[in-house]
Amino acid sequence: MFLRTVSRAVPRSTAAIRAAPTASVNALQTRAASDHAIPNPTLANIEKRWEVMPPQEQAELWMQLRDRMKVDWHQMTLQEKKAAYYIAFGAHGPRAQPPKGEGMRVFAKVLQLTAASVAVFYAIHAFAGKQPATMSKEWQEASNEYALKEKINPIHGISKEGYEGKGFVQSPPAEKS
Amino acid sequence: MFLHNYISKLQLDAPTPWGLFFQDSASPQMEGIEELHNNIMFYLAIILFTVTWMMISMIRNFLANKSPIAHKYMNHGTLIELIWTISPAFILILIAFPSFKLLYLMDEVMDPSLVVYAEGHQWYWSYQYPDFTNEDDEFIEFDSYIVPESDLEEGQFRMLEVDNRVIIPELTHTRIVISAADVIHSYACPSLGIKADAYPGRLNQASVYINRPGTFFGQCSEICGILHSSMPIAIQSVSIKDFLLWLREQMEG
Amino acid sequence: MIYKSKSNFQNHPFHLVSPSPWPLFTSLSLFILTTATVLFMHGFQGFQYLVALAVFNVIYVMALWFRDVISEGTYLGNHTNAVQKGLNLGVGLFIISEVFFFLAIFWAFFHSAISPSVELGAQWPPLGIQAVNPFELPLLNTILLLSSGVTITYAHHSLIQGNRKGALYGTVVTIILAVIFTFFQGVEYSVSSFTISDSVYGSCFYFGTGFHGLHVIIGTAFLAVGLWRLAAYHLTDHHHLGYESGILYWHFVDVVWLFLYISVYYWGY
Amino acid sequence: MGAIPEADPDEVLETKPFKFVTGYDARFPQQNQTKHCWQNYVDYYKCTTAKGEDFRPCKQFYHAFRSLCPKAWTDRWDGQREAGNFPVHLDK
Repeated sequence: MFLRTVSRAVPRSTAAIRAAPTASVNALQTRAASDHAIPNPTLANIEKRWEVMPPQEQAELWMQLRDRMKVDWHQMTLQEKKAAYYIAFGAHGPRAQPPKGEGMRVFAKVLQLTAASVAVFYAIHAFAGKQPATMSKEWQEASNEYALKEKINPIHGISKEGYEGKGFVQSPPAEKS
Repeated sequence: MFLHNYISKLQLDAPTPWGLFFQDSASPQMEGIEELHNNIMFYLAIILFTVTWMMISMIRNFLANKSPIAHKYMNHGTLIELIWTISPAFILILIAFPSFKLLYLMDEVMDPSLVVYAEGHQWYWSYQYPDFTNEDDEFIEFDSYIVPESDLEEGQFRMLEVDNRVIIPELTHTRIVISAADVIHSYACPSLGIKADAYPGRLNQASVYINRPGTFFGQCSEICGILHSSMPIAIQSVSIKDFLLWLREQMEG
Repeated sequence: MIYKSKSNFQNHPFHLVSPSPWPLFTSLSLFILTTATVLFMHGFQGFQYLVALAVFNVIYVMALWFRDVISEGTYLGNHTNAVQKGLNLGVGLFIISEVFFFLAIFWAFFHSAISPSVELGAQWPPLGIQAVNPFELPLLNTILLLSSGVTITYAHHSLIQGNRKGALYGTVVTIILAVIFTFFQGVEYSVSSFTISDSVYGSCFYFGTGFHGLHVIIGTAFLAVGLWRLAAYHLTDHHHLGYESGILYWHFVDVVWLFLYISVYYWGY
Repeated sequence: MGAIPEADPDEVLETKPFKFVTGYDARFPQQNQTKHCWQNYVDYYKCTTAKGEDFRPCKQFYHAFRSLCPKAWTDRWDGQREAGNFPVHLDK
């Protein structure tokens, strides 16, 4: 089973050789270099056609190009060079250009999920019990007096000389009930 | 000036709203910790700015359209590798040295004048003053429970007040011996710069020298069960005279 | 078509194993063995029978698996030089993992022994524990195990030099020494004055020596299989990987004993 | 409990220096003081077993363990000594 997965991962070009009836491990070595240029129509506009070609044709074309590349590269036609470059390094498969507006779509999705989590937070918050009695302005003002009496924070905080902050006060006055 | 005002707002013996910095220190240990913190923050700022600058300049200058040649065969440079290995090592030594110095200074309990034994329970602290005994050889021993929210007097701190505070004389070297009765707890007080785990069957000591009168709050700092958050620590430092008056009252009942 | 032609040749030296039920069966047998042993030790009624059944199961599956590996290695020729290299590496890594297993046991021992807690009276061995005298049975056992190391080395070199008789006798003597060692450990356990539940001393002692004893038994089985394959003409002077692995394992067990003898028996006495 | 009592202005208070024996012991320099407590407990009972209850130098061990050990620990060890299963021979 392991064997099959491996052979599937082998690049199509080698798979194509194996597909030949005389498949043998020596095929790669014995296949001759080709002196005959591939006709231009086969290669014309390859950038547009490559991705829609059936795999069998892709493999055949690529093997032809490989055989052409075994001879002196100066003999290759411009079309062949372009096609070989495109097939090897062109913007297809993993190198394909991202579709337009992908960044925006990612950003929008992130915003959407953030909004959903904020909504969930406030939904849960709506069911929370009431705040402790200490979270009121009156209590916190009493806390300031208490802190002064206990000499709390005498270096930078409320008990320091000339302190001008709010001390422990952070909440609105308690609602009269 | 701006920075000073800003820090004043942040720096907060008891936690205060939006308190992001340390609480005010009340012991030499805590002063040492603050100093070490500021020291390390200095290196941290340098590193942060250097690394950020390097990253930004790399991103700006080595874009594909600005620098189209990929240096495929330039994959190591001995000099720059030496520099970026040795210089962080030096920075780490500069951080480690004052850190170890402080660590060993804080560990030292040279010649304490009294011992306070603190024991963690699920979920309260109990204290013993074994050095002061009456004629029957009994010593002060009490439990210190949290004051529930419904029993708080107006202005008291929620989840921090206890019914019996630990009374420690100021300007006195005190050894706090810390242990636990059931599970692991941790005895901590930020403004005194102490935090020591309390293990059943083990005695840990911490040295305390409180340099001003005041009340200092702390909490159990090792998760110990469901009411881990409800076993606060309140330490009150008083003058020697007041301490002795308190002792006499405790001993005579 | 590709796969059909592929099946006619193999252009690499590796052994791609065929599907086998034994890993799953071994796992299940071992799972039942551990579960049954734990339940038995906690006093659940009747679980000794499940323990026995599970031990039988483990041995049975082991035998079947060994049979498959022997077919592949000896008769089908799947164990090429590259495969032997890989298996050797595997055995080496396995022994390293065993080293770390014993490292943990020694860590527990030294943690308790170097600074004994006040509950033990801050002494090692604790008051009331009569530690085994290292110069009696343990010394004899040390000599037995070290001698077995010598005899197995003799057997190995005989095999390499094509001396069949020497290899056979050397292995037989090694196995006899191993069995005597295990017997004496059993004697020592039955006459010792403390149990596994007598303080952390008993726990560390039986934890360390017990697992060593178990490894001695496993190593003996390992060598016994090697002996049988030697007798059955499976092994050649340059292809005897299972036998060699058994020897490596035996030396490992030997070294663990030396550390046990020095630290637990001698230093802890 | 907890509140600091008011001082009586008429009472003449005399503050004397106070200091207890359990200072620094170079055998136990670490944070872990378990054996500092333990060693003094064992030493005290070895001392009194050898020299008798009234031998005054033994007292320093007593003050030391009394100051360091939790009451619950010494109570348990006292029980073990009485039951004869204390894990140290105090007469050796």
